[in-house]
Amino acid sequence: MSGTVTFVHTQEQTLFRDSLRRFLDATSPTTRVRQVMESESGFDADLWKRMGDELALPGIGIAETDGGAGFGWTEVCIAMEEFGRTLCPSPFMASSVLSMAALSTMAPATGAALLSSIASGTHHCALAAQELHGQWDFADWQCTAIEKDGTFRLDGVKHLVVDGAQAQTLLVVARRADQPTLALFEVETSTAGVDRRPLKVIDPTRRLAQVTLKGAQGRLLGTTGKDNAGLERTLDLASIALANEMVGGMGRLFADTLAYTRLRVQFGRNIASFQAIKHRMAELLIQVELARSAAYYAASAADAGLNNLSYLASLAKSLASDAYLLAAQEAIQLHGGIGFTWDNDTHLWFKRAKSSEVFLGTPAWHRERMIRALERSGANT
Amino acid sequence: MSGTVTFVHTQEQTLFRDSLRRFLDATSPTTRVRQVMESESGFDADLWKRMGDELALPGIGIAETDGGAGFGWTEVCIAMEEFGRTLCPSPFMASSVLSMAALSTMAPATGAALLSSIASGTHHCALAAQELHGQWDFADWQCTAIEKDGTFRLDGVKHLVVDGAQAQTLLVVARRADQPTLALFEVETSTAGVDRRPLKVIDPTRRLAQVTLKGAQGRLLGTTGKDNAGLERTLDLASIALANEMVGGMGRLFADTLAYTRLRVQFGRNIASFQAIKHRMAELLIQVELARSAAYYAASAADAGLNNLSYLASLAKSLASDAYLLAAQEAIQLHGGIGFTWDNDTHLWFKRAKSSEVFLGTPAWHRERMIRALERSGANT
Amino acid sequence: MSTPVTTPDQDSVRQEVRSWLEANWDADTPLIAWRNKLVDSGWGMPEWPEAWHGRGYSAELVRVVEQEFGRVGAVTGAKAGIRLLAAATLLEHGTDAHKRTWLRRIITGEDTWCQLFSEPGSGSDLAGATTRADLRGDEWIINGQKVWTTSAHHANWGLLLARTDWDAPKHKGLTFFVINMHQPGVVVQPLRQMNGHASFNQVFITDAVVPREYQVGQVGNGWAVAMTTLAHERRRADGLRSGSSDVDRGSLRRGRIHAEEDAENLTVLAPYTWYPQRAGRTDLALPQAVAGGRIADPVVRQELARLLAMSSTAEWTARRARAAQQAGKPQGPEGSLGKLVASHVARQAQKVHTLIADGDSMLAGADSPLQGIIAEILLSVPAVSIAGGTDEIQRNIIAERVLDMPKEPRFDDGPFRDIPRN
Amino acid sequence: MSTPVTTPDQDSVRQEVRSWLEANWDADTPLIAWRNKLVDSGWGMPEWPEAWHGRGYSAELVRVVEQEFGRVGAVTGAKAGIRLLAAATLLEHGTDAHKRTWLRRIITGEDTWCQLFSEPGSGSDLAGATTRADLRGDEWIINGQKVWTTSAHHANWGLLLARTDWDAPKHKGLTFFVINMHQPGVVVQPLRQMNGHASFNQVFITDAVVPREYQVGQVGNGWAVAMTTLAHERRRADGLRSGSSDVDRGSLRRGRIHAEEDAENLTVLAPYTWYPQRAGRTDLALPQAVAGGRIADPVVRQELARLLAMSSTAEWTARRARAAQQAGKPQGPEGSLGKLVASHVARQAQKVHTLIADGDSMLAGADSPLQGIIAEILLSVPAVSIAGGTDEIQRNIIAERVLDMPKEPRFDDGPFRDIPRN
Repeated sequence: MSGTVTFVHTQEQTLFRDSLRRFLDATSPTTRVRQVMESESGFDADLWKRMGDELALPGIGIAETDGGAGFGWTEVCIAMEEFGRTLCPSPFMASSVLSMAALSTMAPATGAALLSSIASGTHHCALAAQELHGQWDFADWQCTAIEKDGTFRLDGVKHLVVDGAQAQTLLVVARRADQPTLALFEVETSTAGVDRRPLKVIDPTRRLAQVTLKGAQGRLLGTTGKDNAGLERTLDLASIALANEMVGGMGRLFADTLAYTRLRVQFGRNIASFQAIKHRMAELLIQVELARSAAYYAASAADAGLNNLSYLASLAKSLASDAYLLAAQEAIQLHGGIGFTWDNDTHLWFKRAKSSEVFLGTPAWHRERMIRALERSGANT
Repeated sequence: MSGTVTFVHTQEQTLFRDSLRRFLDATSPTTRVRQVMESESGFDADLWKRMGDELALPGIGIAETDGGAGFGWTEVCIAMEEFGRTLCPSPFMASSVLSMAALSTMAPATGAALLSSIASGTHHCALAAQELHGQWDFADWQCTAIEKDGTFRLDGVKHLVVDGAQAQTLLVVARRADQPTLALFEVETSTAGVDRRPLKVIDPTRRLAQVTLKGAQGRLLGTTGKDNAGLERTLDLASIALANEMVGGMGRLFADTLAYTRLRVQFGRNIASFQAIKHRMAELLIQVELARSAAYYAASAADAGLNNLSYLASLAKSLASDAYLLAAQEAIQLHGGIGFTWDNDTHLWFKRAKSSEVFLGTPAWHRERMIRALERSGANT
Repeated sequence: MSTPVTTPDQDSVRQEVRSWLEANWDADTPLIAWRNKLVDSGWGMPEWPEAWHGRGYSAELVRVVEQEFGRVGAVTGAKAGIRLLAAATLLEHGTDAHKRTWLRRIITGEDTWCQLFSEPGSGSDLAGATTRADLRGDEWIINGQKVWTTSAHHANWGLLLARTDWDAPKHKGLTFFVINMHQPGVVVQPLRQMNGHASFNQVFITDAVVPREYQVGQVGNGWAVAMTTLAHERRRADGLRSGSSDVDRGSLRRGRIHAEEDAENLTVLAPYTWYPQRAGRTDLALPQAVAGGRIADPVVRQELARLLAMSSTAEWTARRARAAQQAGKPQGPEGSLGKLVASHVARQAQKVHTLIADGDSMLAGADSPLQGIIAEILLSVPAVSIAGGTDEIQRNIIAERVLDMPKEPRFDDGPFRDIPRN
Repeated sequence: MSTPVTTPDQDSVRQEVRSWLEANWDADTPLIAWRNKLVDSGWGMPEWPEAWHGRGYSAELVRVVEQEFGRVGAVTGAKAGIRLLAAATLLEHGTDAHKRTWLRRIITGEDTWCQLFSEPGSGSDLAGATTRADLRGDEWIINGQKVWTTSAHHANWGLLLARTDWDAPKHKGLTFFVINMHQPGVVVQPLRQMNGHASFNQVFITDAVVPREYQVGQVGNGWAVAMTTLAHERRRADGLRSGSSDVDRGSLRRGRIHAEEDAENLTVLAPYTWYPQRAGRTDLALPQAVAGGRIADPVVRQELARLLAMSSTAEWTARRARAAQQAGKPQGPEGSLGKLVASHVARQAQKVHTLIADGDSMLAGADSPLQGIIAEILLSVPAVSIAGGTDEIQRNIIAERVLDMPKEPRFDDGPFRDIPRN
């Protein structure tokens, strides 16, 4: 490891969180989230522009030399936590997390222009990596890139592409006939041979699409390197960011549910006074706080450059998945019937929890990845 | 399937249970169990003789033509449940369940003499099947039987042999050089080349030994048949009997713990009045009753001759393992500090629960076996 | 009317119903006409008393009748929806006038019913109802709000629980009524759920009128009457859970009367289409795991085995309870666990379906496995541990009634108007 | 006495202790003689007040002193056992006479102590103690039974909580004493546990005598004093859990004084040898899984990953709490979860060890993996969720103090003699 992990946010980081929270509370109450999630684009372009102008959010984690704010992954994760808390739909996950992570790890030089266009907030990118069935199991990915007089032609189907239908540029992971490892390509969504089909989703605050490439022209940005290290790190950074987003969501669910149990009266008493409910809230608090510790630690570890990042990222993602689902189930259960209705906000987070549980890999898949990482690092010998 | 499964015990079966329960309550209070479990033999020979004379227990499941009482596996399981309830140490598991099951499935004819000697209650048999590491994974078993001028010489190490040190006769599963499937051999413990080492156990009410065979002479009793069907069925019957024994233990733990929560006063009230404890007892009751349903169903299925017995046996064993351990953990927890002391009886059942959890295969191993059975039966096509 | 039967045996009943069907069953009779025949003959609800369109038959004899009807595909009395809960309540607590007014049209299916018990402020605590009924002359004037009311949008009549005495303790101040749903004071609004369905309604009641003769049972005795309705509801739910199908949909359904019946069911059964998904659809787990190849994943195999074990034993536990009851054995605990076990099964099923669908668990509608069935499971299971009595209430019931553990200290005795409430 | 230090910086302290050790440390000094030197110099307990054998140092400065002692392998003041809880209690609530009588010999290790709080009838409910103290002339006469008393068999002194007023409410009728354990009225019996160890004792007290001047704090104020003892006990337990080792056992331990110290520890630390097994020994899981090849089993991998995740995050959560505290941030919930999380970790660890040991989980002693360590884990983990405050009590504390949820209704106020008890 190079740097060291910290266990408390700096003054600056806390101020950043506070200002972002104020901004999102003011601009994205659930009444607004419900409007946006039913809109065609699925996000509020004006609001996204304001996030750029007022908070430099789109490039928060992008180097200043590339036009970004030059902050670390910890700051990206603080932003994710706040997005998760409010469910404010935005291009942040697709552009500033997934695409940014892929570019900075696999195409730091050739991707500079894209990075600065992302930082500017004017350009919407989407990472088209995983394919039908299975998730980030690189070996199974079939999409091919054939070089022909200087340019590449891509063929294949990319699945569960976040903002795939909204983005202007796709970052496509494809296989070159002559190369052992995978490579990253830039594909303009406007070019021929790119078919984008929006997918129906259980969580309308996160849009997905299926992208079919038929001889679509692409520009080679870079390769993932030995053992697909570039893709592994992209997955690590994305999983850590997602884990922090989930922590934001489960924290919000926990607070709202606790408040409701204090309010709701049955049998002449607040349901918060029932010991069975008190004990469950205590157990839930534990799961939430352990997941938070994992998410924060992994974010700090990314900035500190710890060499077991895959282990930590999968640890954080698997814990967050289980804790978020538990929090969402308990939230509905303790709200009772009202918690199952459309007009009550609880289901908005439940759907995000269910969707995030499997996004980038199920908890079981990440637990298996934890052990693989341990074995690679030789911790077992 | 030939017969049909029943969901309620007959009048006769209920009377049998009641009389056995009265007998065991009178003869095996825990004060007595504690004496016997610290004795050298580990069981009460006189009591075992009485069980034969007064209840015909040793041969309860053995055909009348072989000198047994000729009852079904359901009656064997009723007996096991009552043994599990009282923890009365006896040769029943080794002789009347494991050995009886092995003989009746793999050596119905050649084993007749042994079966009747078991039924008489005078003869103590032990099944020496599994070996070091892993459990009933037949493929890994190494013990060999070499035929030489008419007799067989056995070599190998058998592990976790119930009553291996007490039995007069060992039923050894071994591999014949010239045969694809395994075979069952009778080995007198008095013969040369048989080394029996008693193992230190966490549950002193169930004795185990490691048996090392060095050219020990054995008599061929039979083979396990195609796909080791005989061993599979032996494991099925043994697992079902064990599951019922575990149900007896968890039922007793549940009742004793419930009674204690009604008795114990803290903060000026019975701890049974705390809602958190009420809800946990309700959840525990569910696990106990589901395990009971599985154990009873599997026992009846064995008598009815259902063809998916392996599936049902592993289902019952895996559920019983998890429910018994939970019941034992909750029993200690709700007893508080006193439940962790030697003089309190709770740990006697905890140790039986812990030991039974892995005996004949861990719950996870049996869940995997359930699915394998489904796949074999083609339920998946 | 058929000649009164004292205690016939199964064979004679089989003979009688068989010959009656031969003489009367015609798949081209109009539905209502046929059902009126059933009412008059007592074959529509043979378990009902002879005095009220039935034959006072035991469960076994009723099964015989159902078998014979099923054998020839004969249409039975209307049974879907909550009409039978209404009938059971009226048979036990209603006056002869009540029975004359409502029972026949319940069997013929001309009337549909709904149950107005739950309120926004009283979910688990049904007896905390605050909908008020005030006597004005010979009419009760009803004001309040009810919720979770299945079929309210098409029901002719509602079973209403309302408060008539605010100074009595909460269980003593309630009265039970039958309310005509088709009147200006009753406004029904669909209640949309998180899974997109709107199978329940909210009912806003403003100065609605219930004639005094539609009061069921004594003033202040409404809780006891409601208990009858709920007991029958529970019994039916247990029956449905343990697989005994509600109505037999055999073959031989070619007549125009069957078309009429299907149309009827389309309306009456519509609110229940997602219930199987709410229960987790264990039946789909193995086929889906095999179809997608996920059966090869050891974790899927473990969780699938857990699910199959849980759901099989849930069923066997219910059958143990029934078998013990039929054998006249003392009632064990196994009979009271079904509702809570069903929640465990459903949650495990949604876990397994998520593991199997993997990333596609994010998808809904046509993009979700099985054209959205899987997504509907994932978004419906949370309701199973709430509807019809939350898991928390079930645990209280098991602990207090089955295990005889001390009751919760009460904070809601004394005059109702003084009890804290939302 | 060393010259009083006002607020020295770390360097000056490092200098001072270093030169003092150079001048005084000799590994051949007899243990007690050396420790008396530590008492006189204030280097034995630098965190204690200057007036009482200390230097009033902050935690950082104390760490500096410990580092320097560790660097040269110098023996520190006696710290093992519960002596430091006794000292902390006396420093806060004791009279000067008390401090003169007991503090020095606590540091030198000449006296050992035990804690007489728990009783058979009051486990979770410590304030329900029924051991009675009756004043007779200038002596308190003690009668009752205590349990779970570590080190009672060799302790010279006991911290005693006894009831002096049976008409006062339960928390108001207790008084705190120091009792001489070496007297006829005090009989100590070892208490055997299910894992075979006997690391606790029962203490039977019959007409034992406590001189009036050994009363600590006011009559009826015993609960407040006991709270101090328990607070320090909790703090130490948290410290131990989050890995900050108690005493530094470095190298350079070749002198005869070290032999003396080791002998001392042998007695004092004996009751604690199984505590690591009680906590689950997460550290052994991965090595054992690899050694036995069980790491190849996908189920083992899943459960092992769960365990590692749980135990790492437990540690990180404790460090978040400390870091926030050091940064002067408002106390979050993360500081109060350690005890309960430790139970989860231990249970998951025993699950994983069982999966890894497979059939050999049935074995004990020399036949069990790692010469019985695994068996000891399986038979000791059940104690972790009971000792030092059950999980149930922890959940109450978290819900009521951290989440500010309503307290349990009380059934034990009013005069103690009227409260139901075992």
